[in-house]
Amino acid sequence: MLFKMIQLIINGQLHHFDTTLSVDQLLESMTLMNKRIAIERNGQIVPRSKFGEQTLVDGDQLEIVIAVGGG
Amino acid sequence: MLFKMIQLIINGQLHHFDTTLSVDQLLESMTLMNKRIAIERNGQIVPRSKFGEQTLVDGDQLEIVIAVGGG
Amino acid sequence: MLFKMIQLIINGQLHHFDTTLSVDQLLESMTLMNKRIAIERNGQIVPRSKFGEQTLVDGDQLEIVIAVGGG
Amino acid sequence: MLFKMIQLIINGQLHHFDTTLSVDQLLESMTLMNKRIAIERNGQIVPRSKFGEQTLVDGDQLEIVIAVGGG
Amino acid sequence: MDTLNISDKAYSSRLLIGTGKYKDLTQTREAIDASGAQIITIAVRRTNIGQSPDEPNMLDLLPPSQYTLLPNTAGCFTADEAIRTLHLARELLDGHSLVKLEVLGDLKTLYPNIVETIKAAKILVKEGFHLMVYTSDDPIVAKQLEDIGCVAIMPLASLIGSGMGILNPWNLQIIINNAKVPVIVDAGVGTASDATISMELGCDGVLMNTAIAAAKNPVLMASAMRKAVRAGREAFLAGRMTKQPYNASPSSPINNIIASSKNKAA
Amino acid sequence: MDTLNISDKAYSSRLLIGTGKYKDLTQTREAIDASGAQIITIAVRRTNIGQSPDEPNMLDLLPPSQYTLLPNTAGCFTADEAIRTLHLARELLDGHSLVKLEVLGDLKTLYPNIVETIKAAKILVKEGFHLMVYTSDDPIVAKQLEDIGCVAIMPLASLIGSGMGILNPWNLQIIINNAKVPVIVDAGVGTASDATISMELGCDGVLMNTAIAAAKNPVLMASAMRKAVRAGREAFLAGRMTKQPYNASPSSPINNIIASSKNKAA
Amino acid sequence: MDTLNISDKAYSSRLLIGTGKYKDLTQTREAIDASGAQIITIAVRRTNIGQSPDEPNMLDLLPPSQYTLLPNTAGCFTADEAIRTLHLARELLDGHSLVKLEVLGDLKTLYPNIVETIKAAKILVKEGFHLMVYTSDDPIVAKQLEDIGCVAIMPLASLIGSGMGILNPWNLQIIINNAKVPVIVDAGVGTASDATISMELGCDGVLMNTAIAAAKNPVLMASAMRKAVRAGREAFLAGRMTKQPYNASPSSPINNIIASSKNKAA
Amino acid sequence: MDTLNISDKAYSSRLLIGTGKYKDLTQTREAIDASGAQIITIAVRRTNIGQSPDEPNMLDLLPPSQYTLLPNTAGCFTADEAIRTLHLARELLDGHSLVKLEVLGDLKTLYPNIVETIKAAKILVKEGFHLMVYTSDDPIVAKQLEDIGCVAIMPLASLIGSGMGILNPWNLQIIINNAKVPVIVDAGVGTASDATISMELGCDGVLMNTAIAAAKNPVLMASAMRKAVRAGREAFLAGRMTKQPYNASPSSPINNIIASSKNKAA
Repeated sequence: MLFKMIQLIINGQLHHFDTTLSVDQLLESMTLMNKRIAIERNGQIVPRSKFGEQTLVDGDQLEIVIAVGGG
Repeated sequence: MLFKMIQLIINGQLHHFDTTLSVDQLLESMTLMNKRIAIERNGQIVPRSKFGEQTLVDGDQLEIVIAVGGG
Repeated sequence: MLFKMIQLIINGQLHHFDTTLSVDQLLESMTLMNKRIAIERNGQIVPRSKFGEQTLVDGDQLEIVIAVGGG
Repeated sequence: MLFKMIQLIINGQLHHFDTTLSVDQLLESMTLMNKRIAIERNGQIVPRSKFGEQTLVDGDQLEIVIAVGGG
Repeated sequence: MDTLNISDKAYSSRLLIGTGKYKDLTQTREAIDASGAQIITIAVRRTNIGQSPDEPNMLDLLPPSQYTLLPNTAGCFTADEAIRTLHLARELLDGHSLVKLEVLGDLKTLYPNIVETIKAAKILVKEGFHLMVYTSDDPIVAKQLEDIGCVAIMPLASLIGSGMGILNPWNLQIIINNAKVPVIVDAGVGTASDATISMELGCDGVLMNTAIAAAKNPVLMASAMRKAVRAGREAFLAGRMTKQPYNASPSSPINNIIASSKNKAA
Repeated sequence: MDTLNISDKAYSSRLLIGTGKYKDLTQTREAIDASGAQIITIAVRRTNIGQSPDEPNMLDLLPPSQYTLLPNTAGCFTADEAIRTLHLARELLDGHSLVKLEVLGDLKTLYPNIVETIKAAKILVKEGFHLMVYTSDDPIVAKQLEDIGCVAIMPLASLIGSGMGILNPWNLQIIINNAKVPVIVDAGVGTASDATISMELGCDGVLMNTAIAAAKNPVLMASAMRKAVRAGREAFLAGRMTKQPYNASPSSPINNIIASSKNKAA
Repeated sequence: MDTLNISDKAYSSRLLIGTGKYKDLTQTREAIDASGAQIITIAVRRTNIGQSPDEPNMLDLLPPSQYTLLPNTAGCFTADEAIRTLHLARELLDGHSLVKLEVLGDLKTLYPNIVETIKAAKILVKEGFHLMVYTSDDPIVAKQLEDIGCVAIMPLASLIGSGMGILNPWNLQIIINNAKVPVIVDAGVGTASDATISMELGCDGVLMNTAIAAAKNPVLMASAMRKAVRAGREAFLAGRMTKQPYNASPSSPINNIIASSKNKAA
Repeated sequence: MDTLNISDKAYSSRLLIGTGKYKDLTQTREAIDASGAQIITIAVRRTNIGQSPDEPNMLDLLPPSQYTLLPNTAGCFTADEAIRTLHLARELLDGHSLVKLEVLGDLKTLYPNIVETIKAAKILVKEGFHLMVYTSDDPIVAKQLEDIGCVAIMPLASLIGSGMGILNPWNLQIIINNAKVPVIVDAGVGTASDATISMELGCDGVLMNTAIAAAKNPVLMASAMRKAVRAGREAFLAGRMTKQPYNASPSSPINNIIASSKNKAA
């Protein structure tokens, strides 16, 4: 079968993956699993409950955020 | 012929005239002829040059203004 | 024997007494005995210990003071 | 005859003169003649009219002042 | 020469005044003369039907040859009212396009309604009006109004007619530093020193009405304001000394003082 | 005519200036001209022995016919020093009796030493001097100095040469209200508006030196101060409007505005 | 009991603090404890990809059981950015709807962009957010934001992080008098007295960050702020004495003083 | 521990209060309790001859075991009156030597008469009194009174009972910087923030009476003042942030913000 590679823009940076993957798998690969984060995919929030289902496709733009100190 | 009376709202007040009249004739009747005024008719400015032409019709709303002291 | 009357100026007011008297006796007469007061006689402090000894003479000027609220 | 030298303290500085001299002569020697100055000698003002008469003696303390810019 | 330039016209006077609240037109005239103002604001109001036809007219007092009239939109609380009022003003003044835009927020404070002011400004600039715009001391809004194309930014010093002077000189300073068009303090000046301070901050001019008209002697106050604005402008151009909160600096020489123990020691 | 009267002499100018800290006598001269000042302060200092005999002299700059010279006691920290300095000044100026008394507390602040100032004033008044006295803004001391016979009370606005302006206008107001002799703000003025504010409070005059001499352009600042003092005086005489902290007051009529829902409701 | 009520929740503390600029999370924790604050602001930022997975997390520091977290939109310059940021914040905090909306005008002043703030507020309120909104001291805008449905109006005292205190207490007073929702001073507080003054004006609370975090001793300053806010609140409730600019009022009886000529006369 | 030390005695409270103007002794008692004050001023007055012998006595209210009484010379206008009053006070309090010296200039302002105050201070110090002296904000006089041997310098913030707060913080700062004995603001405080500001300037304590007694709710104001003084002291010790008049400083990180054109550009 044909090999397929995808590109994702995560927090403004280009990342390559040699296969499609779910949000869960992405977080796993980024060691962000079970961290207190929130994700926006192409301008839409990805509910935590959907991390397993949603499969990321080539060209997806993601914002992955955490809480930091601020006033 | 049939007698026709019209109503005009001038500066917010209702006025009756027993005949249609031009802006010029109105100003004449109000002794405002050649005074430094400006007129708005139904939300539109009536250029001074048109005072003779424009005939006022029943229900017209007029604002007739002058310059006064202000800061 | 000859009758002798004395005058004392107490807190700016003239008072008459039909006999010489000690500071103690004066305070007694003024129901100020054992009150927390201080006395100046003709510009000099009268120590509490001397109340019994000192005899007031005609023309003495006395200031009798207490503590009051103040800032 | 015996040679006589005098010392004057002028504006806080010690000056030697090999002879007694008048205020006039002192100013002459300091090229202050006819300048707009005022003189204090041992704490006393020396009127301009007395510049010729007064002879300075050993140990005299002089203040010679002018007007300067000030606020 | 140091002039205030608005819409390609140069003015030697940096004091702009209003014509409201005076005892009569004679006092208005005398106050204008004493102030030396060249830009004079007027209001536009309904003619009173049946009023004496020969009542004196504000415009007769102010020949365009001598003064630049600045019709305002005082009393307007919406963009629409302000726009219609300025259409009438332009017609009244034969096509005159330099106007003062003010859209108010409420009757109690007469504080500007920024949202409606911006809305009106966008439309009026497109229609070719040259807007001198009354605004708050919000530096971001001031810049937005400049970007829209207003020819002068006129932030308040304090509430209209309050005479409280400049309540927030820091915001005013930011506005002045950011602006490429003239910044004119409008509203709140109460006495001469308020005008002087405004000019010292670097304002290009000061617009006032009540401070003069409500003084016990309006004509003398007008004269005071004329001098106050010039004094402030000259002080700004001269460049003030720096402040030294806790250290004095003698104006007279500290040396060559006649003998004494104390100051020697010093 | 509105004049400042000191020791039976009337002055049209209410701005008094010092002659210290200028680049040279030419600049001093130009600043004096631009200021319009008629009363000019000078200091008395030891002549530098051996100095060039033809160095320009401050007195040549200021013909008594044109100016009233006001020798000061700047740099004196005791009554004795001040008294001796004024004896020399009087001799230097051919019996001139109008002088500025200042006795300082320390070199860092140049704040007046009130105890020594009062001591010197009592002696000097007896000797026939007409004292314009530099003092703090203590209203009781100001009254005591007036009672001693000083011809003018000159409270500081802030530290000499600090340019901080009027730090305590309330005390100054009390002094002005109590005084029967002229009250002249001396020291602390930093820019034109400080002078205007002083006059608006009701001061009879303002004395300054550093604010002019230390400006980037001293001559222009001198001109600004001249106008600022006049502006403040006129504003004081005109009688300012009353302040309204929280209520605006429209300058334009609030009735007869063209139709609209909003402001009808208002 | 006197509480600050926001979105149907009552808080005993009227001091709200931010968590930025501290040396570390330990100092943040100690400052929060010393301040007694119950509402704590946080920011939302991109996770740094590849950062150590076990770096301490701000949320672990602040158990929702103990604190009300207030995510902000600091750094957003458009309504769109602010809205997206708050969507992420709500998700991050499991549906939490109480947030701080701030849309800034420029990086130099961080002054609010009122037009974008109003635009964002209208949308976010519709989406069910409870907005505590950072705004200018414009009283008309404050009222508009309240009418849109914001649960708290948070006008600046002065520029964010400037520590300049309350530059325009008059505008703040108008906002307080008009508001039916809590008014909380946000930004500009520099020291304890600034917080006290805010509360004395009638504010319902004070939000600060830099004043504490940038103090030499942040934890001690946090303690000072806690007391300062309470002192100001109590003073407001107690009702201060009226000011008497020029007339003293003795605290001790003026009669029955021991004999003397002077005060008898008085 | 941070204490106020006067005449070898340490006090944990830096708030000193007077006992005049209260509704009754009960309210006086409650206000003292709420304030936490340890040093309490009282006045000395002629007993009213023929007054009810069992009227409550101020001294019974204030057990020396619990409070340090500070008899004052309020109402005295000459050194002689003040000295005689303190002789009586010392006798009244069984040899107590810590007293408050105040010699007033006039009844309208109650401003101190510095000349008489210095005269009295020299005599009383020689007689062994420990003087806490009420004075003006004249830094030279403050130093002179310290050199005479006063144990605390108590400059006014503004006129007694005026509630105007600190009119000249600059002078106060100079006094604080120069003093080696405690500096306590006495007179003029009107509300909590005035006390906080005084302490932030570096004062060692604050003495007040009218601000508490003339509040609508004196006991609550006393509680506010207790917190205000502590808040100001802690803020002073914590070391406030530096002011940045025109440049904001973000409290939240300015990087790692979610994507947007605008703030990237910024």
